[in-house]
Amino acid sequence: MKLYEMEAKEIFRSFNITTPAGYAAKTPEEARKRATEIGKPVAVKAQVLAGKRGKAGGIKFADTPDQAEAAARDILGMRISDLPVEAVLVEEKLDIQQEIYIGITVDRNERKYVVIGSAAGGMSIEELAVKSPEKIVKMYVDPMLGFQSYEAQEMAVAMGFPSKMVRSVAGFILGLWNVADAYDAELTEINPLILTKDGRLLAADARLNIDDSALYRHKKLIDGIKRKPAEQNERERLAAEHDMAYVELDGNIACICNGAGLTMATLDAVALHGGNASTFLDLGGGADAERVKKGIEIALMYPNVRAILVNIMGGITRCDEVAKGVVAARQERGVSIPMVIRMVGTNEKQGQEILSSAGIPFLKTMEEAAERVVQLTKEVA
Amino acid sequence: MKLYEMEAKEIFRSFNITTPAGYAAKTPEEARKRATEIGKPVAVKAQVLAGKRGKAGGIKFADTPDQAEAAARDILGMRISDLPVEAVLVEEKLDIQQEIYIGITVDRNERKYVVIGSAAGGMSIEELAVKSPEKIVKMYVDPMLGFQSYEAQEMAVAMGFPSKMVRSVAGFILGLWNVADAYDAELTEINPLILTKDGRLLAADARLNIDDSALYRHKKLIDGIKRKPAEQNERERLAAEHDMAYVELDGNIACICNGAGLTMATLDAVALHGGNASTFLDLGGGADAERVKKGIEIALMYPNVRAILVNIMGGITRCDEVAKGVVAARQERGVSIPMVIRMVGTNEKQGQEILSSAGIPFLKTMEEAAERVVQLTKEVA
Amino acid sequence: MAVLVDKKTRVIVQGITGTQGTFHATAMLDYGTKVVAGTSPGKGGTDIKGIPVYDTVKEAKKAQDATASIIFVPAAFAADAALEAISQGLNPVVVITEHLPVKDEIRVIHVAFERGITIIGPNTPGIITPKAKQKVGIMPGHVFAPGNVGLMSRSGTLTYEIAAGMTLAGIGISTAIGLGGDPCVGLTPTEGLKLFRKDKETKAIVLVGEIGGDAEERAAAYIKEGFDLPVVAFIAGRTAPAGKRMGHAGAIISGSTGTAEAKIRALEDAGVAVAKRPSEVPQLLKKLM
Amino acid sequence: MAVLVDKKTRVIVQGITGTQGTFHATAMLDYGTKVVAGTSPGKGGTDIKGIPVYDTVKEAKKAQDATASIIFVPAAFAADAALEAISQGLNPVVVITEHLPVKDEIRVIHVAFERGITIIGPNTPGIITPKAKQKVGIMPGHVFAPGNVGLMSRSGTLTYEIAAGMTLAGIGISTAIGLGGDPCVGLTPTEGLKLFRKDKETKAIVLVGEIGGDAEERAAAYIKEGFDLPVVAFIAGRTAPAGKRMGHAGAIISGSTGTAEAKIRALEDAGVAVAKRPSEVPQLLKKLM
Repeated sequence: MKLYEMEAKEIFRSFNITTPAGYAAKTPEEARKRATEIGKPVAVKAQVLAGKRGKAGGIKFADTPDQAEAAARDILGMRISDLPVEAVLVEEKLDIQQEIYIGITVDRNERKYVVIGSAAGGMSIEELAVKSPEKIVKMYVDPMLGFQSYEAQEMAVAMGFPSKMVRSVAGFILGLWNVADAYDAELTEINPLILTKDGRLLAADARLNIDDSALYRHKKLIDGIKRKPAEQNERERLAAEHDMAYVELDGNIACICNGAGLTMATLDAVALHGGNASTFLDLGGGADAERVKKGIEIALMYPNVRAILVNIMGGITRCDEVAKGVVAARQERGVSIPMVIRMVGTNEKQGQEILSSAGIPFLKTMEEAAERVVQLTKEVA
Repeated sequence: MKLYEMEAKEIFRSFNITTPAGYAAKTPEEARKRATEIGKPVAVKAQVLAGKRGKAGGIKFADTPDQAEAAARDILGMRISDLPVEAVLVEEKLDIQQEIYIGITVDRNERKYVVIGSAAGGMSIEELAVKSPEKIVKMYVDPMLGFQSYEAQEMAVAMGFPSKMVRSVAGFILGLWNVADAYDAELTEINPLILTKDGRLLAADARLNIDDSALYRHKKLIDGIKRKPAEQNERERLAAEHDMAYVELDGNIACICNGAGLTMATLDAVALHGGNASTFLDLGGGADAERVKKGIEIALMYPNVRAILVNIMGGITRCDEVAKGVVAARQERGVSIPMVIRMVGTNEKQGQEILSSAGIPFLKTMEEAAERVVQLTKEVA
Repeated sequence: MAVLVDKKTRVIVQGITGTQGTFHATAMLDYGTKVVAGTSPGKGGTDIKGIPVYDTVKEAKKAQDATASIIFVPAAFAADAALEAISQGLNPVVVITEHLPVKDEIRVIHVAFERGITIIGPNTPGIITPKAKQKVGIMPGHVFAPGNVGLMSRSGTLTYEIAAGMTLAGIGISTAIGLGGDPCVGLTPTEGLKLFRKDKETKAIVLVGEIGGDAEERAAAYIKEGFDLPVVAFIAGRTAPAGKRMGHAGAIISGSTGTAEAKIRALEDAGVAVAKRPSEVPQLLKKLM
Repeated sequence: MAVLVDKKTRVIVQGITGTQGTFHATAMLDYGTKVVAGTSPGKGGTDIKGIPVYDTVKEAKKAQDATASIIFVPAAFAADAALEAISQGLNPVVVITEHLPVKDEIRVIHVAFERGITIIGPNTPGIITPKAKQKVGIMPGHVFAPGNVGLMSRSGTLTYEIAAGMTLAGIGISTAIGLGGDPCVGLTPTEGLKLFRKDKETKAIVLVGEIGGDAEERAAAYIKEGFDLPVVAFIAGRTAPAGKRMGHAGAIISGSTGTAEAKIRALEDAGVAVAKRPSEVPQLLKKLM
């Protein structure tokens, strides 16, 4: 679950991480009011769960409340990375002397949290890794002990800060670790951490992505921020509700399979045959007819879909149940687009019979199935 | 810092430890009201930071609100272990099938927390250790990992509970560990944990002593319960305020020294010579004249005191400062009881001169000093 | 021989009284696995299809001399279950449960590592050694034929797909290990290669990877250093977009890291034969063996 | 020889810029201790009486080749400081600070133990080896004469009292160790005995104990197993009441455990000569040596 900058900053502040004076606003008028309260030049920042909002015009500066209102009016109408901007953060504009990066994420290979810092911040860590890799400092977190205050100080030293800044920079690093630890962060960043010309340090941006698997431990937070865990469209929401993995893509063939790896491989097979998938839909293990039907229904809600490929490797999942689900979806919903079914494994024969008597084509290998569905899509188009 | 049962129970409940329905009351009328609200036979329990309150008559049962009021009237007038009872807890009376002990403390030798349980509770762990040591189960807590749910289950099994009770008993054990861990407990107990005749488990009593050195981490709690950290008399409070270790004893000689070990040894030396100490007062390291004077003043506030023995091993503490403090105390406060001073070490000579010119006797060994002060006390008496 | 699981393996099923636990305990028994005990706190003294159930792993291990564990308990309790298995020295510990918080995974994997215990998973179909007729997992056993190829995979059904293809082509498996679909798992492909290298029965390796992380790149680097068995790989997710989680928590391209292209390039550079489609795997194996 | 601290010891003073840190760093230097560096985050690059100050122990150790640490930072930060010293492999780590939360002590002591590092304290006056003119502590150095008696004590000034008495009687000390007045300390009397046993210079032991816990009883049990040096003990708190904390956090009789009587009985039973008063210690030593 990704948090909005304004939500993350509220948490950061509760861990003694200083942020610029600022308030969220949902209307241009409110933005004006907030700017008046701050009484200084402000930044008006789109609250949206997407990177690069600056480049997309989602951050504007305003010297007066009038300007802030105008900026908010512009930004509140935007869509950034196809997401609507429903709020802005009106914040004191900072006089920047230095931009610093600090972030914490999980290192898969070490299987540890890793704290990353660079005295040259203001760009993404990926850009940093390309532009000035020598300036990036990494420290792994002991899985038993956590990250200590002294380690944060060592990190500040390694990042090249002078003695007089060691404690203050370390304070931000340790605060960020405390956030990560308390909130099961998958990723949390202060980028940039700003050193102002008058010598203050402030977290100018805030990113906090909570591990979805750990959300059950953070009910209070989720209740507190009063919104759904993620930015999802209706189809995504429905799939999540049914505990199916669902991703929308640019093509027109919906791939409905059991197992994430198989679904990915099916997408790849479609591409190898010149097609393009519209949908990654993993039914998970042991899907019954009802679930298969629901999966097809969700896939069909996406207007891009021109054909459906069901690819099932039967193990716990029984082919007869899959066949029943397919037939039910087709009959009840009157599916008019082409469907290709490939199923092998448990109760394969029974499944095949059900499909045959409903007149639905059935194939034995995923390559044949992929080829066929691509062909059918082209015929339809 | 010891918490009252009612305070500890509030914390326990926030960790999902079930307690009997109950409310604190500060007046007999309030106790009646609370008993009425509970609407069942109740126990009225003295809230006092002392063990054995049951034997002292601090727990009474009441079938009706009338009886509860009367019981509260009795108890609220009591002193238990010389501590006044200022509140009672009015609580649902339980129908007891079994009394269980669970407690967590620090094992000095292992330097770990230790979880202790016994299916035969209702008496102190010391009594248990004597009466049925074979029924006591101990598990050490991994200093890095903490105590796990499965360990609580293993403990419930080891305590002899049947399968169907393993989860519920383990739940209390784990809850208690969570309390201990969250609140830096020096000692926390549920004794007894009661299994009622109708099969419910409830924490009938609650003990939580927080490590004094860790109180700074629990400001919220301390602010919340709105009282001073401990039951202290005026002298104890004053000594604590000045960061001196102060303990009152049964005798009549106040021993004022620097260092806890030295002070204890001084008490022992007084006893070896047939005297009895009234006061353990450790000035700590590096006391100056002002501090020495303050220590003497605090000691003199205790009416039992008939003589004062100051025993200083000068290191960082300078004998001249001690001498100045003694002289100042004597002059400003007009101390009329005998004082014996023993000082050696840093600036011994200068100190001796100051005492001599003030006419205060001065000795070089602690045995001589102890003998002398005992002698003087007897002369006075 | 084979790795991790063999005829001597005696398995405890943690969470045996749940739907999944009961179903797969039975399936494992049917396949031939020595499922010697189950645990379910509060259900000690009962049995599931003749398998005795205990309240704790401690009791189960003591009574039944178990050596390994498979975990089916819900995500919120899975880390505790794994620590319980580790505390009793069971090895390997196979964590079938998915959606474990990564913080829990880190802790469990670290503790296991310190005590020399192999964690398989979380979010894994488990391990199977067909020749010994032992599976500690949820895979359909009949798909896997005994043989000399060590199979490692980050996914479940895709593994069955490939194993089925191998079986059809007459190629058998020494041991198949589901590494798990999470970002942090107990056994990495590199560590798996090290295990297989020590196994005399294994003559070739199939590595089924997918997008996300750089575990395959690291395995490639290890292979390049002089791994002496032929390796065939398949990488799922060539067409997956960046920034989207493709079903597995671990299957996500972050920025420019974790792409299928990078993995394929690294593997090919290390002399690994990379299949374009699952069905190519048996053909490539035949060429190399 | 001697134990823990000798001529090769090179000390970092953590918290050197505080009042206590500065005072005792100077006192140690004056005594002869090789105080090679101090730390104080934010004060790196300055110096205290010529001792260079660094932001971190890492830098200090690297620059000055330090081997040991003494900690004067406030209680709330002392555990972090100790972990920092441990992370750099400094040994011993002497924690002067008192009032550390016991939870922190447990953690620090455990981590040190895992890495083979000796923690002295917390709430200790430190260690002194008079012959080498090295003290890593806050004790008045002149009270301790060089010699062959290993001294261990749970208290500070009482140690000075006894050491002064020994010096007056012409008995010197190999190393004196302040074990610390807290319930949980890094070095127990038994562990201390083991250290001294390996030291050729130490010919007898003085153990200064006090009420609370059963560390002395355990030491007695260890001695009884066949400790081969003569031991003299003094136990403070014979007249202390139960349930009252006598100055030290560790000095409390809980129920019936931790009494001076029990300790004296156990020690005498192990053949230890127990002094009734501090001044008896030198007499008893002379008898035994």
